[in-house]
Amino acid sequence: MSVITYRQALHDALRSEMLRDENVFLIGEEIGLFEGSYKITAGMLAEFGPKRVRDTPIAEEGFTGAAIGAAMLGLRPVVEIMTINFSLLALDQIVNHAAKIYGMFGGQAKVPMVIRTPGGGGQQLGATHSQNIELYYAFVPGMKVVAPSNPADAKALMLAAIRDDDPVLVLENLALYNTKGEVYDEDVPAEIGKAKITREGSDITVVAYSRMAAVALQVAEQLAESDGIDVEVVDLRSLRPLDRATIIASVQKTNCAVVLEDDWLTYGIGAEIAATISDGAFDWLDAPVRRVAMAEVPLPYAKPLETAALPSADDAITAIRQTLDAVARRR
Amino acid sequence: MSVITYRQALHDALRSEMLRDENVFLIGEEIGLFEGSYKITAGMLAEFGPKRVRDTPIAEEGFTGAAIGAAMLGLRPVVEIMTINFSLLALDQIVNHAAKIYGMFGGQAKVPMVIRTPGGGGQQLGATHSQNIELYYAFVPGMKVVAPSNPADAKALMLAAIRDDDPVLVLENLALYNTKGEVYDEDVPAEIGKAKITREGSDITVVAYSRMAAVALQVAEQLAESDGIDVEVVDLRSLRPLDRATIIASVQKTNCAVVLEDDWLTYGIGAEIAATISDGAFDWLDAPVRRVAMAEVPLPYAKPLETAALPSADDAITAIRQTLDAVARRR
Amino acid sequence: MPSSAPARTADKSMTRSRRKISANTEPPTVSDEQLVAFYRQMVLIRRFEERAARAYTEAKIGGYCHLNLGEEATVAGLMAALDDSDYVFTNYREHGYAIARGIGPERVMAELYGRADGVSRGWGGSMHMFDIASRFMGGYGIVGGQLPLATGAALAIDYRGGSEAVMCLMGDGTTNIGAFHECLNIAALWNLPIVYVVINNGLGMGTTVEQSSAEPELYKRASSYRMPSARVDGNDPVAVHEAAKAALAGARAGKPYLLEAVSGRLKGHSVVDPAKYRSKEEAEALKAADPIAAYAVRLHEQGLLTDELITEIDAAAAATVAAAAEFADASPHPEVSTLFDYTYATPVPNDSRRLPGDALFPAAPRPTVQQIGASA
Amino acid sequence: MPSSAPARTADKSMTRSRRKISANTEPPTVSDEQLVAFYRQMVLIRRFEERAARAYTEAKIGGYCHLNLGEEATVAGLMAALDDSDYVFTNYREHGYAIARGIGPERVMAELYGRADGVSRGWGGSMHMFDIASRFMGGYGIVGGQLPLATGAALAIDYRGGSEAVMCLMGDGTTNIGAFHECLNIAALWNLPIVYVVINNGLGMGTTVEQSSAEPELYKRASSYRMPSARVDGNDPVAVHEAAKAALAGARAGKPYLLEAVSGRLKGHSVVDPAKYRSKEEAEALKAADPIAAYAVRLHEQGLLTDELITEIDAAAAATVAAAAEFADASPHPEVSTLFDYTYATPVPNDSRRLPGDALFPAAPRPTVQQIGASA
Ligand SMILES: Cc1ncc(C[n+]2csc(CCOP(=O)(O)OP(=O)(O)O)c2C)c(N)n1
Ligand SMILES: Cc1ncc(C[n+]2csc(CCOP(=O)(O)OP(=O)(O)O)c2C)c(N)n1
Ligand SMILES: [Mg+2]
Ligand SMILES: [Mg+2]
Repeated sequence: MSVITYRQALHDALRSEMLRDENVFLIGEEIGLFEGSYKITAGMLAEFGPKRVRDTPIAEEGFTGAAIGAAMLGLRPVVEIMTINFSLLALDQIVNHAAKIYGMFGGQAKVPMVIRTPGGGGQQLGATHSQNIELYYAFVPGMKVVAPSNPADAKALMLAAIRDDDPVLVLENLALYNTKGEVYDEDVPAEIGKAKITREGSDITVVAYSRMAAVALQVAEQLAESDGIDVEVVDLRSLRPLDRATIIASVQKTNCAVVLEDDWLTYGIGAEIAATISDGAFDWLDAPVRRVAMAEVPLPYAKPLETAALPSADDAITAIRQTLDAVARRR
Repeated sequence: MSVITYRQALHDALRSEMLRDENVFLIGEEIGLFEGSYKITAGMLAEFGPKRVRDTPIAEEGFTGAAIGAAMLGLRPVVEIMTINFSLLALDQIVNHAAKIYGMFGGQAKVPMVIRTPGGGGQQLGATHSQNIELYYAFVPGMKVVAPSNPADAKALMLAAIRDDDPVLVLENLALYNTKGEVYDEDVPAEIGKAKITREGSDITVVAYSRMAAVALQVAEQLAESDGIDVEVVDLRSLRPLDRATIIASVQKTNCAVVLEDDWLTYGIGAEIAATISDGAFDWLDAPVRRVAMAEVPLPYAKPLETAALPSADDAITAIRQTLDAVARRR
Repeated sequence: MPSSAPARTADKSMTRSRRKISANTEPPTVSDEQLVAFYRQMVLIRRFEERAARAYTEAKIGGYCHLNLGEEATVAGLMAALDDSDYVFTNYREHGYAIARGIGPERVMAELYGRADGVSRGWGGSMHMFDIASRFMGGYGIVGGQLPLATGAALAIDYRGGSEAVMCLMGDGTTNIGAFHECLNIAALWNLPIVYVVINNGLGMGTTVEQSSAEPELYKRASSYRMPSARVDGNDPVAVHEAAKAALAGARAGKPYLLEAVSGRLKGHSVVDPAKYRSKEEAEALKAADPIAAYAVRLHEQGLLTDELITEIDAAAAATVAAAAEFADASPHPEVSTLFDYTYATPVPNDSRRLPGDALFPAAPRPTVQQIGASA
Repeated sequence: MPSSAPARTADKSMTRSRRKISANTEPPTVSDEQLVAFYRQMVLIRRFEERAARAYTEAKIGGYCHLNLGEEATVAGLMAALDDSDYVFTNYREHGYAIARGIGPERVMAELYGRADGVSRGWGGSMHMFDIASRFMGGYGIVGGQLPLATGAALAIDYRGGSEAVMCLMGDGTTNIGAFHECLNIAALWNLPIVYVVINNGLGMGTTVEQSSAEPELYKRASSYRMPSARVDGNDPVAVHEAAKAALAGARAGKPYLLEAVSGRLKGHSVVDPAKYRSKEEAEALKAADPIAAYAVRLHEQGLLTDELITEIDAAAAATVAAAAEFADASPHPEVSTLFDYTYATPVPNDSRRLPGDALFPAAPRPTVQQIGASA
């Protein structure tokens, strides 16, 4: 185990897969000479050369689709889409092609590819560069979507994604790249489709993924100290498939839940989590499932407005406390 | 009032808005000479000429974006995207531009445009041509999304959409085009953002939109006869904004609910409806909210497989009966 | 209809590349057998498509159904130019290409019928024929959708240093969509082994080339990528074959190519389109220019086709098509139990296998009083 | 860097259109005042961008910040060619264009600071300057995103029979994205009054034109749409101005145009980019070719610029920029209470105004025993 950043963990996973399997290659804008907009691929061009670290023109639809076609012939491309906002330009290729090819042709062609792309607001990048639209992928049968919240998962899920024979979107996060944590030095792929209890607790279940799953842990520690509240944290890790069993088991223990998400509330990822809990744990639930999510506006540039619109640790704390009050009122 | 088809109602709304306001024009593929893939615009080119009924090259991103730009200058374009599946190619223009321009520039430019597009499976069109992805628009602040289930709403909501100063997506449905119903001869726009109780009932609330809202009414009549079950039907009509108050009021009366939707279950539109009900009507709910939705697969072409994957009236009936049983078990 | 008369020579502005790859000026390299084989192929496709149209009206076939009627010479010429190891990507108008690529007509027909023996197991239908054995990499229904995929296949070949080539077919209307631009630029930039073929039938649904393309001489658009290109008479299988051979040779040498084959669409856009937007004269003119009739006359003059042979070929085609329809009719419908078999290639936990009427939590258990006591 | 030396003449292959619109061969039509005005403009933009870079390091500005350093001659020449009634669409590298279009530098700086007096009320930031009064229709951060919008604005002008024109700016790297193709085709097909201008600074982030465009002489791509085009020296404001005037005249006459202006990007892609991918020599060469220095020498030789005037202009620019920064610093932050004011132009019921910490159903009431009895 070593303590490294989320960025380094992603880099290490990419590098060791490149070394392990020559069918694995990287493709995307500015990943080579520029070393990646967020430097995940730093040093890769120098080590592996332009054939395996392929800089592309600005043509998201073209190069993402080309990666799909290459995967159909057995290569294992790892596409970097600079931020998830730009992936909308490639969405037809991903949703109507990558996710459909295996089924539409009766299982004759696999699409073993990975799409790496960061989401995340809070950097004052404005309305079009700060979105969290993982929903667009998590909604689609044929896709797999993972969303690591810490360096260990970043490495383990990236390894699993590259070795998987289906199109996998790996949701990274701008605000997590510099966060640190313990990571196995060995290559130990995670299991796609499994959530993880990252903190055991008995009072309330907090369900989250990506950046908010990190916030959840921090909030849990804080509330344990300040209020003596024992929070259980479920880190989804995989948005598709969704591990409902782990979520329900936790809520059957705690009898209440709060969902934290960085996307918009209405129709967001949290809607499915809340619906799932309200259904599967119906008779265990002592209060409505509370969702903490972004304000439903195009994210403004001005810092005070941006801060007000984005979910924070304080918002999570408020939601947890109010939910426990609601439970108390009902017992 | 006259009895006309859903197709005719859409046509009539478009035509009278074209006559009323010369800033209104139609743009899309094959809407003129070909008279529209589904003939909604039949006769329009002959009546209004090529300037106001503009046939485009196959370039969804280009012509949809051009409509947005024209709207910024005060025109009121009505874009036809042949089916919602193809709208993925224009999604960046719609989500990152049409829905952002008013907010991103501090309210200086409006985008008064309409995007008309049909969803719907069941026509053996296969995995890429049968999707229900209205979620992609309903999720986005800045967008408005309406989904008429009958000819009267088709006309009233289309009128409202064209007169609205924001980008509005009007979700049509292939299976509804030939359905008939009573429609006002006058132009009476509906209010965007309001759901409607299309059938009053006391036993259970069924929430649906578009094609499934029509199925809901049919199922309600059937169950009234066969089982004496009194179903209340809430037709959402507007997916964004979402009229939560009307849904909650109904469930507070019936104490249970079933959601019918034509899209995939996980993360689908119904997830928000179920989450909303489970939260807002928490203390009124006597059973989990049941969702009836499409099987989570790329829709196959073969008829038996397609039929098995799509939600039917029988599925709705099963869900309603089982939900009422669940209520009985708990009382 | 295309603006300028089809020519058999490569674009003059492409001399640099022509010297290297154009075989068009050399004497025909096609054997007599091949010349007759083209005819056989064309007739078979014609009969197959006519049968498909009938089966559609008989409701044996559903969804959309786009035919190659009028395109037979192009189909025969292009597919014969490929090596077995080459890859083909097409749009949704691909029945003929699938057959000419060597896929059994009965398996293509079975796919149209949505049966288990269909080339895509009944999952794809008319628009989505796929056969890995013949490297027929799929028909695609999203206009332009096949271009990035085909470009990526060429990238994979290049990545492995292979000698195969990719042929990517598209219609004239498809040259106006963004993917066309992004892909041709990428292919030229990276010297990928791919030939893009524009099947110019003069129409995209009801829209003419002039109404949709500001440069209606579509092959000229290759110049935006310094890519060699040419326009060829799509009604002449020999011309198409030679032009395709030359283009493929260049592609294998790292020079992607844009080939435009000009022919006519004899019927509507799809089986259900009456093509009202087309004048009587246009329709007549098309019939008059029927590539099969014209090619028959030509072979006749060359003494390669006798009336007997014509009858024999017709009968053979009719028999093959009839057998294909019988096979399709006899083939079983896919089992509903297979509905969830092709969502993922790598199984993972928690994959949804719920049917629309199923509850998300089937037997959602209820807590015992003890449990509630315990947890509360 | 672009492959071929910039030329002031229009593309030879475009003679038909050249006769109609190229003014480049005629003697300069620019007055002495204008020549000096260009210099003032260029210096102001240079100082403004240097100040913006400083403010960014002082954390007064957040997000991404792309500067026009090296592009000043192009900015001055292009904006001076427009009529007040014309419309401008740009990408995210637009501070200079906003100022040259007549927007007060203080309002542009206030936008960078994210303040209420900013040109976009603080909602847009560096990438999203918009001012309806000067018909500056926005900077856009999605590469290529402004092209369809600008094309649609031209469509609206044509729809109303207006005489205005649209100028749509983009970078060299942007010519490889699908929207470029779709839009130029549509504009040419419909004869829209629009001039597309490619600001060729040789790089898209760290990628050269040769690495990204198979036809690196970008203006030639107009031929795919039979659209007239030309390449011009972007370091010469007079040449840019004349070429733009000619292009706009053609556009107003229904002949859309593609103009390529070649200049250099003096610094990194954005303020935070050290541009390590660029060799020392390249950086040196760029400094040597600094358009402002070169233009100063030229005006000096023409006797239009004295050392005194240079000092005066420098001082004036410095003062304007200092005042802009002061104004920005003094401007209030937008009120959080305005967060929900710009989601919709037409208010509708049930629009969400929930803050992240708010409950969806704030005081979710609980039923009284009676209610439950009644309803159960
Ligand atoms: C992205 C997209 N837009 C629109 C359609 C509807 N559509 C199907 S075929 C077609 C015309 C295509 O014309 P062309 O490329 O000339 O091919 P052809 O049908 O003539 O063979 C259109 C518009 C589609 N399938 N995909
Ligand atoms: C669709 C999309 N892809 C990628 C990016 C990231 N990006 C921002 S600027 C840029 C380079 C653009 O280069 P060019 O068009 O030459 O403009 P320049 O920055 O040189 O002015 C890229 C790739 C983006 N903003 N949008
Ligand atoms: Mg065609
Ligand atoms: Mg550039």
